[in-house]
Amino acid sequence: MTSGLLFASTGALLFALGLAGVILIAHLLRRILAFNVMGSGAFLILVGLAQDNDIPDPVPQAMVLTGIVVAVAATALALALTRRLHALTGEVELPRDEA
Amino acid sequence: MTANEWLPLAVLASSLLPGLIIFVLPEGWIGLRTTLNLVGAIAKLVLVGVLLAGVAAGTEYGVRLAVLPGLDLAFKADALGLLFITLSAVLWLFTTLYAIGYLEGAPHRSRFFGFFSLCVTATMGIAMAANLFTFFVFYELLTLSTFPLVVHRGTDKAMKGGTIYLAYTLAGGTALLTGIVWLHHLLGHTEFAHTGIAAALGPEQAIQLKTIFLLLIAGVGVKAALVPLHGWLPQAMVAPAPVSALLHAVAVVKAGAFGIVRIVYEIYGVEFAQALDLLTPLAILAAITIVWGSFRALFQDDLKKRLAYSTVSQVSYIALGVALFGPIGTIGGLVHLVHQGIMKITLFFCAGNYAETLGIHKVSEMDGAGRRMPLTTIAFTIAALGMIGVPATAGAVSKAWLSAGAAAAGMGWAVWVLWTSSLLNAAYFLPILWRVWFRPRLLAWPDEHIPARPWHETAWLLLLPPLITATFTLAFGLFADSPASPLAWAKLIAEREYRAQRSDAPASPPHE
Amino acid sequence: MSLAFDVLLALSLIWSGVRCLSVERLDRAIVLFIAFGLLMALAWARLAAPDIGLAEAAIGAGLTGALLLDAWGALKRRRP
Amino acid sequence: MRRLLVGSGAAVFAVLLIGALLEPLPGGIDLRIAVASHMAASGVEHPVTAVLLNFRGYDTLLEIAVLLLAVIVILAGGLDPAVDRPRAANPILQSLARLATPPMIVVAVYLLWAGAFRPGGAFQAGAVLAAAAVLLHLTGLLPSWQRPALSLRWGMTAGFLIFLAVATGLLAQGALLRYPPAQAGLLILLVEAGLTVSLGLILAGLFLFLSRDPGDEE
Amino acid sequence: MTGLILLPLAWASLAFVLGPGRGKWLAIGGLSAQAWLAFDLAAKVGAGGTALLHPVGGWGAPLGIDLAADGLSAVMLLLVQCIALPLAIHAGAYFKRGDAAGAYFWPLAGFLIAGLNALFLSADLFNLYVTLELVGLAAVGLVAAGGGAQQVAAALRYLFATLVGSGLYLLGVALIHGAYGTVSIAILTPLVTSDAPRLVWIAGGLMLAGLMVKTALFPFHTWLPSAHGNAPAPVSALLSALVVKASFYLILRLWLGPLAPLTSAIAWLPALLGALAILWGSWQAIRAERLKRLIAYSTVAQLGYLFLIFPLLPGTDALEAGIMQAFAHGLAKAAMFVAAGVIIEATGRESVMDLSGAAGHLPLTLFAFGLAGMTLMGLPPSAGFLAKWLLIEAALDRGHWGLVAVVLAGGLLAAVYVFRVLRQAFLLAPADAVVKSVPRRLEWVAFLLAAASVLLGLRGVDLVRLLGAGA
Repeated sequence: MTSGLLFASTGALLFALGLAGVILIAHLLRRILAFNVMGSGAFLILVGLAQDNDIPDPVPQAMVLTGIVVAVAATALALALTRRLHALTGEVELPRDEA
Repeated sequence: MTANEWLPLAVLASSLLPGLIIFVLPEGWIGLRTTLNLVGAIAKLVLVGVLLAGVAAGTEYGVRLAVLPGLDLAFKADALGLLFITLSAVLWLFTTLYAIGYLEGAPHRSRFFGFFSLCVTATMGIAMAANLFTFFVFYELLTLSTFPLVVHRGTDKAMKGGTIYLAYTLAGGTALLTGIVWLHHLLGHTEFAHTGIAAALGPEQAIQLKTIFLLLIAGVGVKAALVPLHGWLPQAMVAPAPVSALLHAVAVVKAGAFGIVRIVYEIYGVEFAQALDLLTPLAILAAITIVWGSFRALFQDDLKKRLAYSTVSQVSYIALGVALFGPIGTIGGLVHLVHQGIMKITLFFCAGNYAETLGIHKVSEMDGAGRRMPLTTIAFTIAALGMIGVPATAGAVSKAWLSAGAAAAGMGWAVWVLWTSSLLNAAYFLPILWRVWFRPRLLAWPDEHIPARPWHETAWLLLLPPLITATFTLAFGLFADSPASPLAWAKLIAEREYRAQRSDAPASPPHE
Repeated sequence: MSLAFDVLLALSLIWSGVRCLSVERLDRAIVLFIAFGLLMALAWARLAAPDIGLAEAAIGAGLTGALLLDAWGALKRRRP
Repeated sequence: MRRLLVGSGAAVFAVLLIGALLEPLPGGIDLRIAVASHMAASGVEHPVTAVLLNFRGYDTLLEIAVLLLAVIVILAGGLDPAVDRPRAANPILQSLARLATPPMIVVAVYLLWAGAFRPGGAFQAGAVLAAAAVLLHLTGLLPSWQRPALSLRWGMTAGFLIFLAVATGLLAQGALLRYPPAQAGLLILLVEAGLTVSLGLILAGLFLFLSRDPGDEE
Repeated sequence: MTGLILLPLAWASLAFVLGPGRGKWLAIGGLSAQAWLAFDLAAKVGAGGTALLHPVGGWGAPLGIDLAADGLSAVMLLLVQCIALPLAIHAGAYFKRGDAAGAYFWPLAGFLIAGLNALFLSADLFNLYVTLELVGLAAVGLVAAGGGAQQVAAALRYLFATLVGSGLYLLGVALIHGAYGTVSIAILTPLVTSDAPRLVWIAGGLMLAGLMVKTALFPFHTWLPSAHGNAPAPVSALLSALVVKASFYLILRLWLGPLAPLTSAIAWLPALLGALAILWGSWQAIRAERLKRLIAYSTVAQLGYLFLIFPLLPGTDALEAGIMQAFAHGLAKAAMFVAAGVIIEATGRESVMDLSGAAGHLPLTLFAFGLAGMTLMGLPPSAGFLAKWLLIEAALDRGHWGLVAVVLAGGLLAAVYVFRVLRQAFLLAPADAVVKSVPRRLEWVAFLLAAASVLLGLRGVDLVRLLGAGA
C-alpha cells in the first residue's frame, strides 16, 4: 500500500467519523469540530488518491488549498452564529424546531 | 392578423380589459366603474352581433397560439359556440345592470365587478375554445373567478358554501384534466371537429375511450350539477343574487352543460359515442338528475334553495337532449341551454328583489308578495310557468322538442321522465304562485326597505332586468318559428353537426 | 521505515480525531483538534504537499484553533 | 438507538469506501504532464502557485469571494454593542509581541515572494499577517474591531477587487484571466500582493470581529 | 457570459465598501445589466442551437476551467435575473434605513447571485463546489442577518445542512478525480461507463445525496421550513425561488451528463422521495400555523415535483416538465413570499388565522397571492399548469400511472393550503383590526412576479425551445 492510499483510507475513516459527529452531536462547538474533521477527511482523499506514485500532483493540491480556505470561512461563520445564539438565548445547542 | 382572427380575441378582451382596470380602481370611483362595465357589456354585444351575422353567412372565425410544442390555445367562433356566447353576453348585460343596483353602497365593489368580468371572460373562452385543452384552461379560470364572488359576503356561511364549491369543482377539474391529457396522449391533439375525433382510434382502445369519457363527463358534470355531483349548487346559494344568476344562468352550470355538448358531439362524435354505448348511460344519468332535482326542490322552504334544485333538474334537460341520438333531441337540448338560462335568471332576479326589498328568503314568508310587488311577481310567474312548460312559454318549446327527440331516438321512457319532471315542477312552483297572488298578508315583512319613490315597488335597476328576461321567456315561446329565435339557431347548429354525419336535418317542428 | 511512520501518523490522526469528538471536556477537545490539525500538516508533508502543510498549520490549526478557543472562552464566561 | 444507527451506518460507509479505494483504478488523465508543459507560460515557477493563480485561478477568485463573504456574514449577523474585555496586560508578553511583529511582517513578505517558485504564497503570507494581529490582540495591544471603518472595508476588499479587475481586464486577451505569458509573472505578483494584505485583514477580521464579549455582565 | 459572474461580484463587493445599508442603486443597476445579459445569452444560445464555451484563462479543460452555456443554463440564468431584479426593487423598499436585517443585504445578495450565475455556467465539478459554497454561505448569511434567536437558530440549522451537503459533494468530486484524474464534466461524460469501478458509483451517490440535502428533498427537508419561514420576506423569496433550484440543477446536470450510465438502477428513488415530499410538505403546509411557514412547507412540496421526472429521463417532456416547474415555482414562490411580507408588515400578524379582512385592505396583494397560488396548484393558464401537463404526459408516455396520481393529488393538496389562506383573507375583518399602510411598490412587485408566473404559461413554447438548444 502506498502512503497515498494509506492516507486516503485514513481520510475515509475521518470523513465517516466527522459525518457521524455532525449528525449526532448536539453541542454546536463540537459539531463544528466534527465538520472540520469531515472536511479534512475529504481533503486527504483528494490528494492521497491522486498520489499513487510519489510524484506530487499540483492540481489536487491547489484544490485542497482552496478547500481549506473555504472551510475556515465556514468555520468562522458557524462560530459567529453559535456565539450569537448563545448571546441571545444562553444555549449552546439548537432549540427544537417549531411544529 | 386578419379581422377573422382578432374578432374572437376582441370578444374576450371586451370583458377582460374592463375587469382588469376595475380591479385597480379605487372603491369610490363609481361612475367610471359603471361606465367601464356597461361599455364592456355593450361592446361585447356588438361584437357578438357581428359574429352572429358572419357565422350565419358561413364565415369562419378562429385564432391559435402555441403554448407548448404540439399544444395550442385555440379559439373559434362557430354556431354552437355562438349560441352560448350570445346567451351569456345578453344575460351579462342584464346581470351587470342588476348587480349595479343590487350592490349599491355595498363594500368591495371593485373586487366584485373585477371578478365578475373575469368570470364572463372565462365563459366566453369556454364557448370559443377550439380544443379541449383551451376549454379546460377557461373552465378552470371560471372556477377561480367565481370563488371570490361566491364568498363575497365574507361570512362564515359564505365561506362554507365557497369551500364546498371549490372542493367539487377542483376535484372535477382534476378528473377533466386527467381525461384530457390522456386523450391528448392517445390522439396527439384534442381539436373539436363536427364528426368528432375519437373515432380515429381503433376498437382496441374502446376501454380507454370509455374511461376517458367517464373522466371527462365527471369533470364537466360537476359544473353541470349532474347527480351525484350536484352537491355544491344548493350550498352556493349563499352568494349575492347577481352571483346566483351568474352561477345558474350565465356561466357556471351552462359551462358544464356546454362541455357535455362539445365532448359528445365534437370529441367523440354522436355516431361513435352511440357505437361505444356511451349515450344511453348518459341519458339515464340525466334522467335521474332531472327527477331527483325536481323531487328535492319540493321540500325546500328556502326560496333560493328551491330554485337551485330546480336548476339541477333543468340543466340536465340539456344533457338529456344531447344523449338522445338524433337531431331532434339535439335541437331540444341546445334550445333549452338558452331557454333555461333566460327563465332561471328571471327567477333569481325576482328572488333577489324579494330578499332585498322585503327581506323574504323563504317560501313560507311569501304570502301576499304579489300585491306588494306586482311587477316582480308577474315576471316571476311567467318564468315559473315557463319552467313547468306551460304553452306559449320558452319552456314549452324545449320540452316539446325533447319529447319528440326521445320518441325519435326510440327512448320512450325519456318522455315519461319529462312528464314526471313537469308534474314535479308544477308541484313546487304552483304553491309559490298561489301564495304570492292569493294568500293575504297577515304579518309585517321580515325586513322591508321602503324605496325612495313610493310608486316604485323597488329600485328600477332591480326591476328592469327581470321584466326584460321575462319578456324574452314569452317571446321565445310565442315566436319560436321566427328566424331570429334561439330555436332557429339551434336548428342551424344541429344541421351543421349532423350534416357531416347524417343526411337529414329536421325540417319541421314537432307537434306539441 | 517510512511506511511505518506513515501508519503511525495515520493512527494518530484517527485517534486524535476520535478523541476530539468524544472527550468530555470541551477545552481538551479543542486542544485535541489543534493537535489533529498539526498532525494533518505532517501528513501533508508526507504526501509531498508542503503548501497545504503550511496552510493547514497556519489556518487549519492556527487560526481555527484560535477562533475555537476564543469562542469557548466566550461561551464559558457567559454560562450562568 | 439513533447513535447506534448513525454510527454503524458511518462504519459501513467507511468500510465500503476504503474497499473501493483499494480497488485498482483505470489510469485516468494525468495533469502533471500538462502542468509541467505549461509552466513556462504560467508566469511563476512553483506548480501549485501556477495552478492556484493561473490554470485554476478562477477557483481562487471565487474562493476569495467566499472569504470576504464570511466576514460580511459575521458583520451582518448583528454584533451586539460590544464590551471589549481588557485583556490581562502582561508587560513582558506585550514587549515580546511588539518585538515579534516586525519579523512576522518580514516573513509574510518573504512568503509572498517565495510563492512564485517554492511553497508559500498569498494565503500563507496573509495568515502570518493575521497571526501577528491576533497576537497583538491577545496581549492587549490591539483592541477588537467594532464596526469596520471605510478604510478597513477598502482594505479587506481591495485584494479581491484587484483580482477581479485583472480578471476582467484580461477579457481583452480573449478569455477571463487569460494572462499573456510575458506579463503573467508581474500580474500574478500584483494580484498576490493585494490578496496578501486583504487576506491578512480578512483573517484577522474573522478573529477580531468575533473576539468580543457582547453583554458580559461583570 | 462572464459578465453575469463578474458584474454581481463587483457590485456586491463595492456595496460592502460603501457601507451598511448602502448599495441599493448599485445593485439595481447591476441587476438590470445582468438581466439584459441573460436575455442576450438566451438569444445567442437559442439562435445558435449549440452550447457556448468559454475556457477561463484560455487553457481549456482539463488543465483549466471551462464555462459552458447551453439551453438549460440559459433558462436558469434567465430565472435568476428575472427574479432577482424585482426582488431587489422590493428589498429596496422593504428594508428601512438603519434596519439591522438590511444592513448587509446588498453585498450578501450580490454574492449569492454571483454564486448562482457562476454555478449555472460552470462545467467543472470542483469549481461547482466552490460556487455551491458561495451560494450556501451567502444564503445562510441572509437568513441570519440582524435576526433574533429564532432566525439565528434557523441559520445554524441551515448552515450545517448545507455544509454536510457540500461535504458529501466534495468527497464525491475527490473520488471522481481519483478515478479519472479530471473534474471537467465534458471530459468525464464519455469516460464514465456502466462498468465503472465501485469508487465511481460511491462518488455518484455521494454527490447526488449531498445535493439532495441542499435541495431539501424529503427527508432532508427539515432545515428548510425554519430557514425560509424565519428570514425577512425578500430573503425567503430569494432562497425559495432560486437557491434550492441551484442544487437541483446540478443534480440534473450530473444525472444527464457524467452519471447517466449509472443512474438507471436508482431512478425511482428520487421520484419516491419526491412523491413523499409532495404529500408530507403539503400536509405540513395545511397544518402550519404561521403564514410564512405554510409557504415554506409548500416549497418542500413543490420541490418534490422536480424529482418526479427522474424515472422519466431521458424522454420526451420530462426535462421540460422539471425546468418548467422550477421556473414556475420560482416566480410564484417569490411572489408569494413577497405578498406574505406585505401582509405581515401591514397587519403586524404572522398567523394564518389572523388574516381575516386582508383581502379588503390589500386587494392587490391578495390577488397576487391568488395568482401565485394558481401556479402552485397547477391551474391553467399558469406555467405551473404547463409543468403539470408535461409531467403527466411524460408519465403517460411511460405508463407510470402512479406518478400521474401523485401529481394530481399534489395539485389538490396545494389547493387546500392555498385556499386556506385566501378563505381566511376573504373573511370579514374583526372590528379591532389595525392595518398599516405599506408602500405600493411592495404590492406591485408581488403582483408582477405572480402575473409573470401565470403569463409564462402562454409562452411555454419559447422556454421549451430554448431548453432544447445545445442539449
